[in-house]
Amino acid sequence: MFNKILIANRGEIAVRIIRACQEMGVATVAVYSDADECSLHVTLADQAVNIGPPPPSESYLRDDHILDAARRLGCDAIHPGYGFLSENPDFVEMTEAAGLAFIGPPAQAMRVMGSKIAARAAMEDAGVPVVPGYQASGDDQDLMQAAHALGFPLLVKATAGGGGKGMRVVNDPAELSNALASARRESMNAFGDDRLYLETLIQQPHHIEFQVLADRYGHVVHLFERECSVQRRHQKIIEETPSPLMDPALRQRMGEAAVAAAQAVGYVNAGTIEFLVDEARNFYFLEMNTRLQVEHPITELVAGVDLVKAQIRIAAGEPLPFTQEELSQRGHAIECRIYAEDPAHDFLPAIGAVLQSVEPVGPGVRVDAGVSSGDEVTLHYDPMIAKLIVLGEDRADAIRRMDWALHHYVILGDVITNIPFLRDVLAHPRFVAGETTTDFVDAHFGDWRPDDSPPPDMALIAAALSEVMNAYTAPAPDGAQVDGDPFSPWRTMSGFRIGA
Amino acid sequence: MFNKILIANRGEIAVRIIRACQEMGVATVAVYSDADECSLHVTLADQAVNIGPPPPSESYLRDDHILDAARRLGCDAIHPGYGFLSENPDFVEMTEAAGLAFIGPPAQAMRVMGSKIAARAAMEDAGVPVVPGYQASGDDQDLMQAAHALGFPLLVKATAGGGGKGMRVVNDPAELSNALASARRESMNAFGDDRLYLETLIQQPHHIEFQVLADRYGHVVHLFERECSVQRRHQKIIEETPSPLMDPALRQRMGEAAVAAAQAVGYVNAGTIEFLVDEARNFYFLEMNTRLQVEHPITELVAGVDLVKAQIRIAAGEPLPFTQEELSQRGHAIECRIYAEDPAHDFLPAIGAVLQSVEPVGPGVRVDAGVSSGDEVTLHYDPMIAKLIVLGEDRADAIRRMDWALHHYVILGDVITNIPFLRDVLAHPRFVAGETTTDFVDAHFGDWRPDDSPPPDMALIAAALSEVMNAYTAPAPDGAQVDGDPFSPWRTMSGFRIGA
Amino acid sequence: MKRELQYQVGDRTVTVIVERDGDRYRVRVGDREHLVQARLGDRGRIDMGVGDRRLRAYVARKQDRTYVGLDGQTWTLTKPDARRRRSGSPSAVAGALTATMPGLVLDVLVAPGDVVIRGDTLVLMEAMKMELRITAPADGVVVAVGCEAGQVVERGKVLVEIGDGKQN
Amino acid sequence: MKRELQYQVGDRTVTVIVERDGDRYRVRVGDREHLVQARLGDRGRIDMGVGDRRLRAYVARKQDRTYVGLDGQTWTLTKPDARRRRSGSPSAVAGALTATMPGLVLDVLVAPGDVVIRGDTLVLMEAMKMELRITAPADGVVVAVGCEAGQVVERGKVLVEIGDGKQN
Repeated sequence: MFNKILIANRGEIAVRIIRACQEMGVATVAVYSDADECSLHVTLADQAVNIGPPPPSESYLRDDHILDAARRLGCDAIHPGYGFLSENPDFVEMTEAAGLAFIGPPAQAMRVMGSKIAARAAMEDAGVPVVPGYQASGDDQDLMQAAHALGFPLLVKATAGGGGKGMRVVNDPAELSNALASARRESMNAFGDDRLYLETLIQQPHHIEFQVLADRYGHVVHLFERECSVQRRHQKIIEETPSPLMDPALRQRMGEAAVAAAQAVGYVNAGTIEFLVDEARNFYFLEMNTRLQVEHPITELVAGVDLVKAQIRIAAGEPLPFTQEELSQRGHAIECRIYAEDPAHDFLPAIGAVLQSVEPVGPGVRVDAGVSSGDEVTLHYDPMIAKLIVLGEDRADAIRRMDWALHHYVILGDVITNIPFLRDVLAHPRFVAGETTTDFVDAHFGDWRPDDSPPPDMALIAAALSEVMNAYTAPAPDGAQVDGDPFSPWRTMSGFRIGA
Repeated sequence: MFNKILIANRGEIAVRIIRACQEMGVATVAVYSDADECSLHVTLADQAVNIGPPPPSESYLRDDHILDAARRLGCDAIHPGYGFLSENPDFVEMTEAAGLAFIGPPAQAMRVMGSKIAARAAMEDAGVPVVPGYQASGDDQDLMQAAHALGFPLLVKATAGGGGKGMRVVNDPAELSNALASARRESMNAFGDDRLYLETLIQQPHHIEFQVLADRYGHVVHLFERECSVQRRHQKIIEETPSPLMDPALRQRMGEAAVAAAQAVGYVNAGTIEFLVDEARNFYFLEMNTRLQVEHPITELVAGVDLVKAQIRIAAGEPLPFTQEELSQRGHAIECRIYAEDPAHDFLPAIGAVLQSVEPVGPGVRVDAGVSSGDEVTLHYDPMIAKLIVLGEDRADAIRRMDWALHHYVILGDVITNIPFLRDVLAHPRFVAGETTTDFVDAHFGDWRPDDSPPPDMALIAAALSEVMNAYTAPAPDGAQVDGDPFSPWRTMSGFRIGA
Repeated sequence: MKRELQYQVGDRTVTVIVERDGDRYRVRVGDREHLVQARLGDRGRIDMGVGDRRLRAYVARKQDRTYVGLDGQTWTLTKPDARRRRSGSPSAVAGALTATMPGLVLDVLVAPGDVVIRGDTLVLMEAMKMELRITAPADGVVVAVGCEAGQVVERGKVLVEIGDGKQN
Repeated sequence: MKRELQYQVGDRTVTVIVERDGDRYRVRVGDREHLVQARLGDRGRIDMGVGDRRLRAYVARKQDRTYVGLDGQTWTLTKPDARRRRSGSPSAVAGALTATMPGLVLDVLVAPGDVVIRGDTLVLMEAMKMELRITAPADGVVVAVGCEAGQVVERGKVLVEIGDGKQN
């Protein structure tokens, strides 16, 4: 086992990884930008190193600063978390060249899966179904011929693309020529590369992914699926497992495909195979995320496996402690991502200070938070405040528990949160029925507006009494006590008496 | 399902029950004594009724006040929690006579199990092993004859007894006569009843209990065992499941005995059969707790069943939703009871104000707390501050996770807590080996003393900086702002800068 | 003791009058009166009792804004009197909005002289692969605009200046 | 700015000297000096940085006692100066310890004139099926004892009175 691990990340995922290390008796080094000097992950770690100014390009993406820190403080491994350097094969090679272990897959597996074209080819070779498409040539004439063979609607995609850039939906042959031209322009502008390919458009798909774990000795297992169809701006906001769409036969076929996908690229460590599933329950490989996934906690709760500890043990050379047959799903888990964003205005980030954050606590509720009271949600990083995760006995129980938890999550300050929006999504008949496809939010919540009814009297009374009672008991500036103890967390003006 | 449930309890268990009701969409009524006016359970409930002064005999034991409140506010059921009225069969009958459902067993089953003698007889009839003993006659002469037949060491017990009163260990025949006389005196003083009986003394037993659930239709299942051998003053402080002693064969035999015990008395709802297990792995019925158990959460985590929701559903007439075969154990759960008590002084309550309570949060950690910042632990009630519960992948993982959680549980104030003691128990080789018997704490921690090494410089620095920085930023009494915003949770004097 | 407080809720001003009455507070909200028991806790918590009902609210304040969380909802209340006070003091105007990180200006939605309400979007930016709205932190009038669509701005660049609408 | 603070730790008095040094604090504890960055948070939290190390402590204060939680341990520090100040004021002595609930006195361990240290057990009681220790809330001298072993006492009964040892 490792002696000391550097966590090359920030926020909730850095906290999550530090915790796992502490429970395993492994020392930790945090890195932080100027913006994160007082963050939870920095104070929880045994040591912490400043690696630069707030912009990621000057700190969390500075592989040189991070490797320097790891060497200087005697680390023997680096955990990249998700985002930042986690899917950068060059960083994997730099880490290994420096004599440190990278807690993630080999650079080569990462490279193959990082290329849309190479990944498609590897999957086809391994017998994993991919979305029907055409990529043999980038020539417009060839593409137009292939398009007619594929049929419409279809997708034009940039070979170098990502984040929806250089992507066009083509519903009708007449639109094709323009779509190719504008996709090429956009891709050239964005990536300096105007190569394109075609894919059949899977309409109203479910986005379902499978978690895999692979050790160094060729053992690969899957830890079942996650249903991630509730998305906005192509980003997941609610994930759950098991998927309401799944049946045992489909689960077995998709699980086997996921394992085959990982084996095809010599994968080691934790990874996620994303699939699209169409109305006829055909599934297609979409991509592989070669790292820990944001939504990994729901799998942990339903499969009873700690994925971060598993990652660390695998990287330290331990074999998988279970076989596929020993794994099982129990209960139903849901994750809601709590964002500082405005669902009524296209989910744009709505950043600012979080004056007070009171997280729900209780049986079956887990909060992986990156922001706490007094913190600022800034433009520098992802505006996710926390992941709220519940485990219930079944899906209906988990939905009610999540609603309870959202109801009791108090976030006060300049930020706008998506909590009211999430509650409305959970209550939607299609969500309750488990019939969510990736267009669900756009189709049903495009014109969502928050309840703007005026505050009830008790809210105004709370504001007024809080002001009156606080003013009455505030300490004098020289520290003398006006009323009781200014350092007491409690200042009482009016005790309760028998109310009957 | 019920419309509105009155919770006839306080503290963490009242909060736990209210939560379950909220998730099930059932309205709740809390009751409270003058001492609990601002407690969490009171503000969480939809309605709350004051039922009297702090002493339980004047409030939480006032069945008349409680039933009045239930009727007045239109409740259709009462959940008694544990302690207080939960094992009082007269209260069950009063509740049912008032037309309300009692969320617990029938009065008759409670009565049988509430009598040591009747319970022993019922268990013998049902073929459930009981501790060998003699109760046929209370006559000294008969008892002495029976004692010689049973052999030594043995236990003299008061028929009316409880809490160790009227109980004597007799190691040698020569001690017997004196033991009988003094036990009679003590029992007469304590209970107004001097009847005695004899039991073989099971030496160094494991205390292992089985959780059962029974519906109204004769279905009874067990939800496996809890190992509760770590006790002080005859009270459990650490519980875990699975028991390190258990093997599948013993588990099956004890589970069947537990189900038989419940069936023998026509039991309905959740209950716990307590057994002693001797060195030779023989097990003996000790007693049945006819209510929810303090340590029920560890079973919930390992069996994946919400016991409070199950209780409510059973009381509402629903059948059990699972069979014995569908239940399974996964992972390992441990509960530590956090008490305001002094382990260095015979675990006597060490009550007072809790100025600040910062509970550990993270994956696999559950805190069922009855006391929070600003609360007072008083003499009126049990000095338990919280139940700290963890779920790990296996026993070693759960122990490390519990140590992490205890390490990160900050309780500041006049109370003395048993947290340092609990950490030392978890680290003891016999605990680590799973070899705890009921004499474990007495035998190995009788002379336990807390670490009294002086505080490290950083603790003194924290105290000093906190004082200096708070004084500098305190608001003026008229509400004018001296430095920044007095209502901000953050007052900064010295920002961090790049520390490298 | 009797205190009168005013809160701006949308375009409505609500007056709340608080008076001690033994161990309770008599609180008038508009023409409704409530007899309330109350206790402050940590983290901005306030526990209240009105007859049988018990409520737990959370309150935070920052400058002239009060944030209330109650029963699963949150509200932002502003103080009309604070705004009046502030209008006499030019130093207290909302001031300049600067780019907190480098980025691309996608659109500028206001021009000098525009009256803006707190929360209005002034500028759309793209930075860190996200689209960002720069919104008015308070009601006021746009005094100057320091950027234009398509421009790449450095950190610290003044995007929009807002004044309180008074001629100083 | 330079502040000197004293804490009583057991029978030892420790002097802590705090001085601003740019954006840090220079803190001397006895003859050791530390350069510390610090920030206060909510719930009594203080985040500190010393070189590579980062620490999160919690501090609460009540009267002359300071409670510190750090790295899984807690300490209670008292202020020697606060005690000195208080000794001039007879109203500030520890005063009377009363029974907070009815119970049976099992044993009385002190007599008038006894010098007691904070935490010393004065009376053992049984109430609510539990044995309870009544302990000295501060250092002082027993002025009077109001109960005896075997006695059943009512709520509010004065069990022991403690003075500060000065003749007033």
